[in-house]
Amino acid sequence: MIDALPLAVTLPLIGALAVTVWPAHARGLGLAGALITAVSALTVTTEVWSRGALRADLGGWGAPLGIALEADGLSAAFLAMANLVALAVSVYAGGYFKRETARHFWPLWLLLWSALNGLFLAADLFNLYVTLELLGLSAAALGALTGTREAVAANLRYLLVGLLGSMSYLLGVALVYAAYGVLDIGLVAEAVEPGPVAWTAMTLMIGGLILKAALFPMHFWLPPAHANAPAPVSAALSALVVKAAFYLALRLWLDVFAPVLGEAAANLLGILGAGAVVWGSWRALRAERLKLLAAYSTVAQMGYLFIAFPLLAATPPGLARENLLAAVVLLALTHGFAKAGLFLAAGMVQKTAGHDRIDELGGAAQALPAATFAIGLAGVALIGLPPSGTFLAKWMMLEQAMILGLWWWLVVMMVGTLLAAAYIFRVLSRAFNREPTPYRFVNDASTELPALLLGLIATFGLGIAAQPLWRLLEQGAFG
Amino acid sequence: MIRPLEHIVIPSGLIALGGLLGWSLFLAITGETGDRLAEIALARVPDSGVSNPVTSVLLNFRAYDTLLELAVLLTALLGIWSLGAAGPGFQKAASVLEGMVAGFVPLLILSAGYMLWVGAYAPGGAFQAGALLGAAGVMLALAGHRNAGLPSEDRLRPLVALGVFVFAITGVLLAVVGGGFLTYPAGLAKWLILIIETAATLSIGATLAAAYLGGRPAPEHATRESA
Amino acid sequence: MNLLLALFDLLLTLTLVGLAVVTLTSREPRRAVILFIAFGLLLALVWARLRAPDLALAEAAIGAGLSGALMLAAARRASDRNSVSTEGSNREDAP
Amino acid sequence: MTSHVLGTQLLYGGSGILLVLLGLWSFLVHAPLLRKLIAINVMGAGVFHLLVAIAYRGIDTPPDPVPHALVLTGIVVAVSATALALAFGKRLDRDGD
Repeated sequence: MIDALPLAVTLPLIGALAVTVWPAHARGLGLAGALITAVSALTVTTEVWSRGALRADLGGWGAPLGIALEADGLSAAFLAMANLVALAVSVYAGGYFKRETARHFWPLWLLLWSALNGLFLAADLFNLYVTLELLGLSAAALGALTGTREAVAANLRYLLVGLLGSMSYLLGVALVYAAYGVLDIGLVAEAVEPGPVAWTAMTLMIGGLILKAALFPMHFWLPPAHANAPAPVSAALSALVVKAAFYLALRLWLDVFAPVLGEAAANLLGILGAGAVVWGSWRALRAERLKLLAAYSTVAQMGYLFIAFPLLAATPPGLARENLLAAVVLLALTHGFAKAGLFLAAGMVQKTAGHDRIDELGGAAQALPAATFAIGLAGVALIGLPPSGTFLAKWMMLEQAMILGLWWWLVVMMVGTLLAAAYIFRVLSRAFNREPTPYRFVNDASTELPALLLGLIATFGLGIAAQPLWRLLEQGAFG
Repeated sequence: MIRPLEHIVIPSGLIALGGLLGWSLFLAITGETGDRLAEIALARVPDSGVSNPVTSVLLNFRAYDTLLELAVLLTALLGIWSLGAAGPGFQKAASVLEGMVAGFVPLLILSAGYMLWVGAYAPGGAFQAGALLGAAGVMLALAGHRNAGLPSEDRLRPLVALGVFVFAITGVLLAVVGGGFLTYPAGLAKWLILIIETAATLSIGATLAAAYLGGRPAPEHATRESA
Repeated sequence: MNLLLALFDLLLTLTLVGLAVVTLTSREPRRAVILFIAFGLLLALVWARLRAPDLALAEAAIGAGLSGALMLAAARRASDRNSVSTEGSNREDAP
Repeated sequence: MTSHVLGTQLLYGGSGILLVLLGLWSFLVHAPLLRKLIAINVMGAGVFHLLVAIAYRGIDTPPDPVPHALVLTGIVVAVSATALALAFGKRLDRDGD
């Protein structure tokens, strides 16, 4: 049986090549590539689920000489979310892009997908640098596909900020290699000793990653870049690309630099996260455009994820810590589904109305009941109302904060939740401010169903069926 | 005029960062771990199918990195193409330059072939060779060849995809026959590396030249007009 | 022998850093790019000294050569634009 | 490892760090795209220089090929990013006219 790990990276790559060579068939080939990619990645997740952590030594050399791919519960969970969201985005994009843009969208999109899968599965610090660059370049090019001046300028800035982040990460890798002489994550983890070298390398690597994850106050590039991209690209950028940077920061933190960490560093990340929650939510509430609202909401939601660091650092190893980690992952995954659903729905509204100014949305939202419903479902998950995955995740984080006596994180999360409720209801109240019109519920299945499904997964799927995630995450350590 | 951010905050931050980095580098280099991967890598070079250690690492031990790196190069070109068509190009060169280019370009192409071949045992390899091909394209563009000597778009597309394609397909086929992804069978490594490198050289050269044009190549009929 | 080599190393390093400083402080685009190309070529020389001939070749051809060619084209556009837009006013970017 | 090798590594590695800092400074304070790109390329050159320095093991000892391969990869990534960013800039210029 062929190893599923390299296939999850190579298949989208080959798909991208096919679309590059035959641009006239971009849509059909692209959708086929999307389908087999998602199948191969979900195979990885189910194998991790049934057999435990996987490892593939590429080239047969093994660490430290060769590069390996690895999948444990954490990577399998992010991989599954990313590939489901990416599949939904692909179906949506199939109906969204006109022929001329589709030629450019599909190859870049499959390259981005390849980078995402490569990043979630990578087990080598330098290989991660290459996947980060592949991700950054393809994401910026995709974001500029709308072709407006705002989009091009915002995504140029995104490209440059991303390059700066990668450079910082690479400098950290160089220090690690100078000190420990290995690049494989597992071997580096064994070699790392607390001290200035490990501390500086960690700061450089995680610093570069939080720039890419748009953690407050380094978030300035995100709202214009995400709000001006084409809707399916916005969905992928907000739901997946920034999430990948967070995943990597979490991975390095847990697997490599755990012995190096002081609580001070964790608290610093938590404080920046708190700033992101408050500032991002506030700006989302004040946003005049729906997509800008969604982008600022991403800034806020990334903040919650970083609040997890001080909580994790303060919780002693054991069941409580495992539960907390699972809650953080659940939060990240739910946000992935919800935000992608929100952007896809916003894209339909924008396309129908010709704009996305929130105050003038009434009629358009009314004409698209499925889109409005998807926005509502995504909103439930973004606020954290039951039965969404966010509700469960936030509840567990709040509980742990209370047990630890760290009540200030609790206050921040409550404030963020209230603000989220305010900005979501602001949109929904516009959508429902007219008499219902007798349009059909679903108007264009290929674009509306993906958005709806993502919203449903975020609100019902992950909330009610969170149990499997706990089991998946237990597939931790490599044998 | 003193701007506090530019004249105080950034410089002092950078000086502090520099101190931290310098100190860490000193500790890292003088630390006990010493030998890094060097000995392991150099010891395995004879098993890699090529005798140039850097080529061994690039095309065998860490071949997967190189595959993704070629994908990065392709991404950049596709991104450039998505941003618009190439500009009008340079004016037709004077006959002196034209003559120089006519002499130089074959020389560059020959050197590229040589560099590709020697990369197995001496400094050189696909990237240096590809860069020479790219340079030949840049010279042609400077001399007024509108498409930098590149073929029309429908033939250029397979050309720029070739490197990644051969690389990735080799990897997958090796996995299918049972060795594992990109695990070259003993004895075949030399030839597989040469095939991959040849494809990569062509793609790198074409991609760099196409990137220099700065946009989608002009359609066929426009090329004929300018020629 | 060692002392001579150390002096040579010091000289190379000082020149390299000095070249980087003048590159990064040049306001005029074309001048900055040409200095950047010189910096890349010197870097290639230093890498040859450090027993990295593969990298010296790659840096000279790609890092200095092709990046330089790409940037020169951009610099030419920038100066064209500048000479148009600042006609009749003070040219801040003049060397 | 002799002290001379160590000294050489530190000298060149240290100058690599200096290049990173100079590039970072220029990236932060200069607005034009071309200057930012030159700055980020100098930063990259600094990181590569650091890697080449730690790969050095003396004038008569073969160097560590692993950092060399990493740098070669990095050079190609850097030129790709530069080319893409310049195409963005070109597009903005064109739209501005």
